[in-house]
Amino acid sequence: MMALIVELVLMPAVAFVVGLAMLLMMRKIAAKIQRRVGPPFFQPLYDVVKFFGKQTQISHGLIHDVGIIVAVGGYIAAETLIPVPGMTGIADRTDVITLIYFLMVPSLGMALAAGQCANPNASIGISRALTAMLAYDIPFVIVIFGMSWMYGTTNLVQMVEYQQAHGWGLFQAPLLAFAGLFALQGMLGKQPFEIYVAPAEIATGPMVEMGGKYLGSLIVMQSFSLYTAGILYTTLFLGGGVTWIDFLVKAFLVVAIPMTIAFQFPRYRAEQMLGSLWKWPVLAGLLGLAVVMWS
Amino acid sequence: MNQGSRELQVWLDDLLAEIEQVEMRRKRERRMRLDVDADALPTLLELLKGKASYVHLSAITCVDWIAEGEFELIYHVWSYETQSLISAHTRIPREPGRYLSVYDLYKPAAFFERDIYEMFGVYFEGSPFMEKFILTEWDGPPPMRKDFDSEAYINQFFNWQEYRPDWLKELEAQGGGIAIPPDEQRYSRRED
Amino acid sequence: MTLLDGLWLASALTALAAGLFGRSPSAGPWLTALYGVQFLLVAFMGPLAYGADPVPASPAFSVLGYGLSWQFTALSWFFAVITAGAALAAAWFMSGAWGRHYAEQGGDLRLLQLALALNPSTMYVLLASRDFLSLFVGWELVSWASFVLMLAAGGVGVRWALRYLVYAIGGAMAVMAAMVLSHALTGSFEFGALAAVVPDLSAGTLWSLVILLSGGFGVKMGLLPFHLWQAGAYAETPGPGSAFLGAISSRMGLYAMLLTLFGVLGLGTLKALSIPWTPLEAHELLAWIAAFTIVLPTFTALKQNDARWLLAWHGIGQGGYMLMGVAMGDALASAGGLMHVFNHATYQAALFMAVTAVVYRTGTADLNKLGGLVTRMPLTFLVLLVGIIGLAGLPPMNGFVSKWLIYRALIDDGQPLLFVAAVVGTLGTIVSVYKLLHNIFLGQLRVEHESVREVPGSMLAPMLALSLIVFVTGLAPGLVLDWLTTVQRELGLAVLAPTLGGVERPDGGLDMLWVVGILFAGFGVGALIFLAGGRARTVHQLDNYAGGHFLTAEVRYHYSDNFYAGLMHRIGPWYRGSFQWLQDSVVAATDLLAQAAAGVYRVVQPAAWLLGVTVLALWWVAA
Amino acid sequence: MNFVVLAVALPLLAGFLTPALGRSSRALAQWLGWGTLAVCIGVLWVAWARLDGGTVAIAIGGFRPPLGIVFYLDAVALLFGLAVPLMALLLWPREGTPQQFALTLVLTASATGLALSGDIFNLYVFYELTAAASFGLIAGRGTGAAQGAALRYLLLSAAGSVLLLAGITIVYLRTGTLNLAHLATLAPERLQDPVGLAAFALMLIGLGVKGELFPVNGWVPEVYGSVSGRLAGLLAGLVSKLAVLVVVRILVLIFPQPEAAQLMLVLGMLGIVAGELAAWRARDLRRQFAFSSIGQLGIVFVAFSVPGEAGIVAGLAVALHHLLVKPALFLLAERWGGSIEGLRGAGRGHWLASGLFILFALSLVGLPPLPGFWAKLLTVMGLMGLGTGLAWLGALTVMAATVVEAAYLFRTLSVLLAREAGYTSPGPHRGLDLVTASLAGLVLVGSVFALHPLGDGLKAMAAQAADVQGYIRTVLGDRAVARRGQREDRISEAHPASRGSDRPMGRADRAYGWPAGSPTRGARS
Amino acid sequence: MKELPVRTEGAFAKRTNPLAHVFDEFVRFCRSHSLFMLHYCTGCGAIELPPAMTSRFDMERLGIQPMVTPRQADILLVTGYVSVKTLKRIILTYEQMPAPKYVIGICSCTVNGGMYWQSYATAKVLADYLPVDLYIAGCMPRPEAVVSGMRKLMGLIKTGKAESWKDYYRRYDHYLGNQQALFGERWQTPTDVLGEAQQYGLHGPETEGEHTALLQQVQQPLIPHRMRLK
Repeated sequence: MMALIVELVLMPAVAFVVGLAMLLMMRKIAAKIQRRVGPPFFQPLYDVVKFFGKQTQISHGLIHDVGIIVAVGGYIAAETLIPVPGMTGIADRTDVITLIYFLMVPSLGMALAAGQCANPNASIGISRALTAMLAYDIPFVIVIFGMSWMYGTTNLVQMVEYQQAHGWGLFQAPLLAFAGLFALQGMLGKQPFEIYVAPAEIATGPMVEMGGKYLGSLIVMQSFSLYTAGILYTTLFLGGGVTWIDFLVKAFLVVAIPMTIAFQFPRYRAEQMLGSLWKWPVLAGLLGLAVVMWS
Repeated sequence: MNQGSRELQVWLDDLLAEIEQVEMRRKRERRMRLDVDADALPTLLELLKGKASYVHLSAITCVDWIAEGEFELIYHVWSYETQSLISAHTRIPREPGRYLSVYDLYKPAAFFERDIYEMFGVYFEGSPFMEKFILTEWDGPPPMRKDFDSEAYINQFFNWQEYRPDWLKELEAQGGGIAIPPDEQRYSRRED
Repeated sequence: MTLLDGLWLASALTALAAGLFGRSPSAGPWLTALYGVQFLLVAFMGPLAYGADPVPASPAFSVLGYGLSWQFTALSWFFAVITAGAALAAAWFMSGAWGRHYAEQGGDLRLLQLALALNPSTMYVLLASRDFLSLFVGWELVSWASFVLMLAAGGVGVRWALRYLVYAIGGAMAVMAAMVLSHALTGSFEFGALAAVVPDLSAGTLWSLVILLSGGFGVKMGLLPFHLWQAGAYAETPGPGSAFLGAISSRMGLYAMLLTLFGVLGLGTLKALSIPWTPLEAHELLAWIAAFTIVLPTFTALKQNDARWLLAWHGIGQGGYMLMGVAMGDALASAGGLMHVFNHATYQAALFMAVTAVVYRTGTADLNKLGGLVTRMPLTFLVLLVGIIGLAGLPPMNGFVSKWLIYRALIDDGQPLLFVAAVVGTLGTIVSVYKLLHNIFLGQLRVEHESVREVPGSMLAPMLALSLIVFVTGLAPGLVLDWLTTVQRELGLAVLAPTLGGVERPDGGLDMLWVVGILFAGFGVGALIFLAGGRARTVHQLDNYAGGHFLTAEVRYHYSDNFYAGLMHRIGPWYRGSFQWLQDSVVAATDLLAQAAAGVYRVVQPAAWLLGVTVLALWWVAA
Repeated sequence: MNFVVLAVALPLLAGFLTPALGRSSRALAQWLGWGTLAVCIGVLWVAWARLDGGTVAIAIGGFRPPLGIVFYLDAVALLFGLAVPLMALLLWPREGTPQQFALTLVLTASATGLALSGDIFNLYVFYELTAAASFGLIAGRGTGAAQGAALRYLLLSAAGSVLLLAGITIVYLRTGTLNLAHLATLAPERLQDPVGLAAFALMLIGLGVKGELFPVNGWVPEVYGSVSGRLAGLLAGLVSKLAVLVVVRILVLIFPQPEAAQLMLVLGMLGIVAGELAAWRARDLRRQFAFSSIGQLGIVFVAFSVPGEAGIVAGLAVALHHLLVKPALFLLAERWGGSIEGLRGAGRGHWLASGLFILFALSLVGLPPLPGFWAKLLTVMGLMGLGTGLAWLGALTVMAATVVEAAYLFRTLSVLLAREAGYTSPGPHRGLDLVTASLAGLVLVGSVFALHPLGDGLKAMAAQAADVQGYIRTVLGDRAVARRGQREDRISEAHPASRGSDRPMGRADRAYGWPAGSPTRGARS
Repeated sequence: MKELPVRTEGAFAKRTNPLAHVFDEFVRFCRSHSLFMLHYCTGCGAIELPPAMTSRFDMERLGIQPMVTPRQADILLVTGYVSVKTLKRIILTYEQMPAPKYVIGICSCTVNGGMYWQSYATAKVLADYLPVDLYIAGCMPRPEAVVSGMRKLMGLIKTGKAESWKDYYRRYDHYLGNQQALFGERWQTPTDVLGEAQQYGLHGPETEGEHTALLQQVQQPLIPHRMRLK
C-alpha cells in the first residue's frame, strides 16, 4: 500500500517535470521553424516560478478558484491512470474508458473557471473548446475502440504486455495509428486547431482573466496535457515503456510531430476544424477498425 | 483630356468670366481659384456640381485671418471629367462665426464642417453631426484659432522633467552610450 | 393483507387526501408524509431485491372467464423504489414555498396534487401486473394519469397534453392488438401460455408481436419515430410534475418492454429473429433505434433556448441508453441499462427542480434572459452542477458508472458503430449541459437579478437529497447493482457479479471507490499547488478586460445567444426536422380523409344515393 | 304467457286515446302515457321472471305458427323489450304537446313489437310504424331545420322500406313462408344461393336506414343536430339498436353463410371510418355526438358480423354500452348547444355535468375498468380470432377509431374546461336531464363492480340467441328440427371451407356454435 | 536612470533568515528572466516591437513573450506620443495588470513630450501619471535599443530596484491629482486602488490626500458580488 502512495505522488511529479521539458521542446521547435534562437533551457520553469511569485492577482469568485483547482487536480488524477515504466498507479484497477472521461474533467473545470470570469471572450473560448472536444473526441474514441478490440482488453497495463509480446500496435493497426495522431493534433489544441486560445480573435479565450497563479496553474495543466497525450499515444501504439529512456524518447517524439506540424499552419475556423477532424481521421479510423475486426 | 471635357472646360471659363461677382484666377492648367462672397457660394457650388461635373468635395479648409477679423473658408471641388480642381474662397466675419452647411450638396461636408467647428468654432447650420468627435477630452477654446496660445496653455497645465545633464555622464562612462562602436554599425561602409 | 395491498391502499389514500385537501398549501407536509409512508412500504418489500419470492396482491378478479391478478417481483420492486422516491421528492418540493407561489400565480394546486398522487398509485398497479390483461389495465391507467398531470399546466400545456394523448392511445391500441393476438394464439391472457407457444410460432407472427409490443411501449418511452410529444409535454408541466414525469414516467415503457419482450418472448427468441436480407437481428434493431434515440434528441436539445425544454429533450436521449443497454442483453450491458434508469431518475429530477427553483426566483427559464446567478443562488448552482455532471456521465457521479458498463459491453460485443453513436450522444450531452449551466449561473449577473435570493429550505432539501444520492451511488454503485442481479436472474438475462465499487474484471474493470478517491486526491494536490500562489483579490464583474473599454452595468455583454456558433455553422444545415414533417403529413392526411367523410353527409339527394348503394351491394353480392 | 301481447297493444291504444284526452287537460294525457308505460314495464318484467332462462313462443290469436303471427320471447328480446318503455319513460318529451305524447306511445308500441315479433312481415309492419312515429316526433319540434330534416329522413326511410319489402318478397317467393322459425328450417337449401344473399343485402340496407348503417345514414347529423336532446337520445340510443337486433335475428337464423357477415363487416367498417373522421372535423357539439353515434353503431355492426356466439356477446356488450352512454351525452349536450369554440370555459361552472361528460368520454374511449373497455376488448378479440385478412382490417379500424375518438372528445373537453372563460355560462342544466344522465353514470360505474355476473349473463343470453335449433323447437316443435338437420348435412359437403379452420382447437372455436357435424344439437343450453 | 525616492520596505523585506534571502534571490532571478510584454500599441513606437520579437533580434531568448491581456502581462510598453484619450486607456490597463509590473516609456515623447511638445492634446511627462521604470529614448528607438533597454530592466529586476509599482500605491494621491487635473474631477477607474493598497500593505502616508477624497465623493467603489446563501 505504501508503494502505491509513493507512486501516486511520484507519477504527477514526473509528469510535471517531463511536461515542462515538453513545453520547452515545443517552444524550441517553434523557434527553430521561425529561424529564431528560442528560449533558454529553464524558461518554462522561470515562467512558472514567476507566475507563482506574483504578489497581486485577481479572482472573480469562488467558482473561478474551484474551477482552476478542478482543472489541475483532474489532470494530476489522470496521470495515475496511465502505466509508466516501474510504476502502474491504479492503472490495473481502472481502464482506458475511465481515462478518457478523466481527460474531460479538466476541460469542465476550466470551463467553470472561465465562465465565472464574466468575460465574453472567455465564454466564446469555452464554447469553442467544447466544440473542439466534440471534434477530436470522435476519431479518438474510434481509435480507443479499435485498440481495445485488438488487444482484447481495455486495461492499459495488459495492453502494454500484449504489445511487448506481439509487437507494437503501430504496425498492427497503422490506419488507427494515423487517426490517433490526427486526433492528437486536435487534442493538444495547437496551431491548426487552436480555435479556443486564439490570441488575435478572442484574447487567449478562457485565459483572458487569468493572471498570476491562475495562469501558472493553467501552464502546469498544459504541461500535464502534453505529457498525458504523449505517453497515452505511446502506451496505445508504441508498446509503452520498459525503461524510462526509450519511454521518454518515444513520448517526446510523439509530441514533437504535432508540434512541427502546428507551427507551419495558420489557425483554422471552428467549422473547418470540425470538417477536417470528422472527415480524415474518422475515415481512417473506421477503415482501420474494419481491418482490425475482420482480420 | 478628351474632346468633350475640353469643350466643357472652355464653356465654364467663358461663363465664369461673364459673372462679375466671381473673380477667377487660373493658377495652372488644372487648378483654378474662384473668389466669391459668402452668400453666393452655395449657388456657385450648385452650379459647379450640377452643370460642370465637379461632383467630389475634397476638403473644406478654414484660415483664421485674425488681423482682418475674418475666417476664410475654401471649398476644394474636383471634377473627374475635366480632371481639374476648383478652390472656391470666401470670407465670413469672425465674430458670429456661423455659416450655411453644404451637406445637402456634398455628403462628406458633414465631417469637414464638424472638424472646422471643433477646431475653429465656426458653426454650420444644417450640418447633421455638430457635436465633439475628436477633442472629446478638451473643453477649452477651439485650439486652432490664432488667439489661442498653445504654448502658454501647455506651460500652464503640463510640467516638464527638468533636463539634468548628468544623464550624459553615466552614458559616456559606459563608452558613449552606444553599445556598438559606429564603425562597426554599417556593414556596407566597412573598409575591409 | 399483504404489503402490496398496503402500498395500494396508501397510494389510494394519498390520492384521496390530495383531492380533498390539495388546495390549501398547508396540506403539503401531510401529503409528503403520506408519500413517505408509501416509500417505507416499498422499502419493507426490500427482500424482493435479494431473491425473495414475489409478493402477491389479494384482490383477484375473473372477468368474462379470464383471471386478473397482481404480484410484485424484483423487477417491479426496482421500478417501484424509483417511483416512490421520485414521488416523495416531488411532493416534498411542492409542499413548501413552491406550492404557495404556484397557488398565488393562479395555478390549481388541488389538481396538481391530485394528479401527482394519481401517478404513483397507477404505476404501482402497472408494476404489479402478472398477465397481459392486468398489464393493459395498468398501462392505460398510467397513460391517463400522466395525461391528467400534463393538463395541470393549462394553456400551452393542454395542447401538448392532447398531442401526448393521441400518441399514448395509439400506443395502447398497439399493445391491445398484441394482447389480443396472443389471446388468439393461446386462448388465454397468461404470460406462461404465450411463453409455451412461442417456440413453434411462425417468424411472421413473432415479428408482428415484437413490433406491436416494442412500438406500443416505445411510444411511452419516446423512442425515435414517436418521440415528438415528450419534450413539450414534460417541459410545460409545472415544476415538480415535470420532475416526476422526467424521472420515471417514460421508463414505465421500458418496464413493460422488459416484462413482455424479455420476460415472455425471451432474449433468445429476439436474437434468433433476424430481419430478412439484413445481418441484423431483432435485438440489434432495438439497439439501433436506441442509438438514433440517443443522438438525435441530444443534438436537438443543444439548440433549445429554454432550460426546461433542453432537459426534456435530454430525457428522451438518455432513454436511448437504457434501451441500448437492455437490448444488447449481456450481463454488463443490461446491468448498465437498468442502472441508468435509476441514475437518470435521480439527476433528472434534481435538474428539473433546480430549473424550477431558478424560475421561482427569476420568473423565466429563457437561457438568454439569465446569467451570473451563481453568487445569488449557490446551492441551486451546486445541485445543477452535480446534476449535469451526472447527466453528462463524468466520473464522480453515478451517470458515469452506467455509461461505463454500456460502453464496456459494447466493446466486448464488438459493436463499433453503436459505440460511436453512444459516445457522440455523451459528447453532445456534455456540450449542451454546459450551455445550460453557463447561461443560467455563470457570466454577467443582470442588474434586475441582483436582489435574487436562494430558494427557501423546503425546495432546497429534496434537491440536495437527490444530489447526495447521485454522488453516493456514484461512489458506491454496488448498492444498486446488487438489486439488478436478481432482476437479471428473473428476466433470464446473463447475471453480473458486482463489487461495491463497480465491476471486478481482469481485462479492464471499474472500481469507483478508487476512481473517486484518486480524483479527490488530485483535487487536493491541485488545491495545494493553487494555494502556493498567495492570496488573490476578488474583483467586481465590471473590472474586466474589454480591450481598454470602460464597462458599465447597462451594457449586456454576457455571451449566451447562439452559444455554439462554430458548431452550428457545421451541423446547422443537418437539422431538417424530418420527424416533425412526418407527423404533420400524417395529421394532414387524416384531415383530408375527414373532409371527405364530412362531404359524404352533405349529399342532398338521399334517394339517388340509396339507389346507387343498393346497386353496388347487389353487384358485390352477385360477384 | 299471452299477456305479453299487452305490452304492444296497450301503448297503441293509449296512443290513440291521448289526443282526445289531451284536448281537455294536458296533465291527464301525460299521466295516461306514464301509466301505460309503467304497465308495460310491469308486464314485461313478470314475463321475464316467468321465463327464467327458457324461451317461449306465443301464437297471436291462437293460429298455429306457419300461418299465424308469433311472438318469440328469449332473454335478448325481453331485455330490449323492457328497455323500450323504460327509456321512453326516462326520455319523455317534457314540454311536448299531446300529439307528441301519442307519437311517443306509438313509437314505444312498435319498438316493443320489433323486439318481440317472430314473423318477418310483422317486423316490417312494426318497422314502418316506428319510422312513421319518429317522423312525427322530429317534425313536431316545429323549427324549420327540424321539419327539413324530418322530410329528408322521410324520403330516405321510405326508399329504405321499399328495399326492405323487396327483400322480404324475395324471401317469401323462395320459401313460401314468413315465419322466422319456418324460414330457418327452409333456409339452408332455399336461400343459400346469390338470390338469397341479395335478399339479405336488401333487407340489411332497408333496416340500415334506421340502424345508421354507413351508406344510408345521411339523415343522422341533421336530425340529431336539430332535435331536442331527449328525442335524439331516444332515437340514437334505442331505436337504432332495435333495427340492429332485427338484422342480427335475420342473420343468425336465415343467412348463416359467411358472405352475409362479411357484407355487414365491410359496411360497418366504412361506417366507423366515416363517422369518427366526420366527428373529428365537426365544429358543433350535437353534430359531433351524432357522428360519434354513427361510429359507435359501425362498431356494433362490426361486432355482430363475427359469426357465432362470440360475435353476439361482443355486439350486445357494445350495443348496451352505447345505449347507456349516448342518450346521457345528448342530454348533456341539451344545454351546451352551438359551436364548440363558443363553449370555451362553459363547463367550468357545472362540475357535475363536466364530471359526467368526462366519465362517459373515458368509457367510450375504453379506460380499463369501465365497461366500454371490455366491450371493445370482446369485439377486437372476436375479430382477431377469425384470422381472415378482412377481420384483422376490421380490428385495426376499431382501434384506429378509438384513437380518433379520444382526440376529438378530449379536445372538446379541453375547450369546455378551458381556464380563460370569456363565455357567459348558458345557465344550469334542467334538473331532470341531470338526474337521468347521472342515473346512466351510476349504472355505468355500478357495472364496473358487477363485471363478473354481467359477463356471465351476457354469455348466456348470447348462447341462447345463437341457438338456431332451440328457436325452431320452441316455435315449430321437435319434428321440424329433424328436417333442418338433414338439410344441414347436405350443406356441409358443399361448403367444407366454411367449417372450423385447422388451427388448434382453442376456447374461441367452441364459442362459435358451429354444428359439429352431429344432426341434432344437445338439449337446450 | 531617473532615481525615484523609493523605500524598499515591503512584504519581502521583513524576512531575515538566509533561506528566505536565497529564495527571494531565486524568485527575482526567475521574474527577471520571464517577462511577458503586453501587446498594446499606444503610439507609433510599437512598430519597432515586432522586429525585436522575430527572428533577427528574437526577444524570446531573453524570456520575453508578447501577451494579449493586461492580466497576463508584466511589462506595459508605452510607445510613442501619449494623447490624452489614450492615457485614460493606459491607466486602466496599468491598473488591471498584476504586480510586480513595470512600465517602459519607449520614444522621447514619453520623456518630455518629444516632437509633440507643443500640442495641447498630448501628455508631456508620462511619469506624472504612472510610475515609469525605464525610458528608452529615440524617436522610435531601433530594435537593438529596445533589446538593450529590456536587458537593463532585467538587471534592475534582478537587483530588486524595479519596485516602481509600489510607488503607485504609496504616492497614489500625487498620481491621482495629476490625472484629475487632466481628465477632470469625475475621473475614476473600475479598480479600487485604495482597497488594493490597504490589502497589500502599501498604504503609506501619501496614498490618501485631497485628490483621493475628491475621488471618493465621485466614485461608488464596485463591491464584488459575494456568494450569498440567504
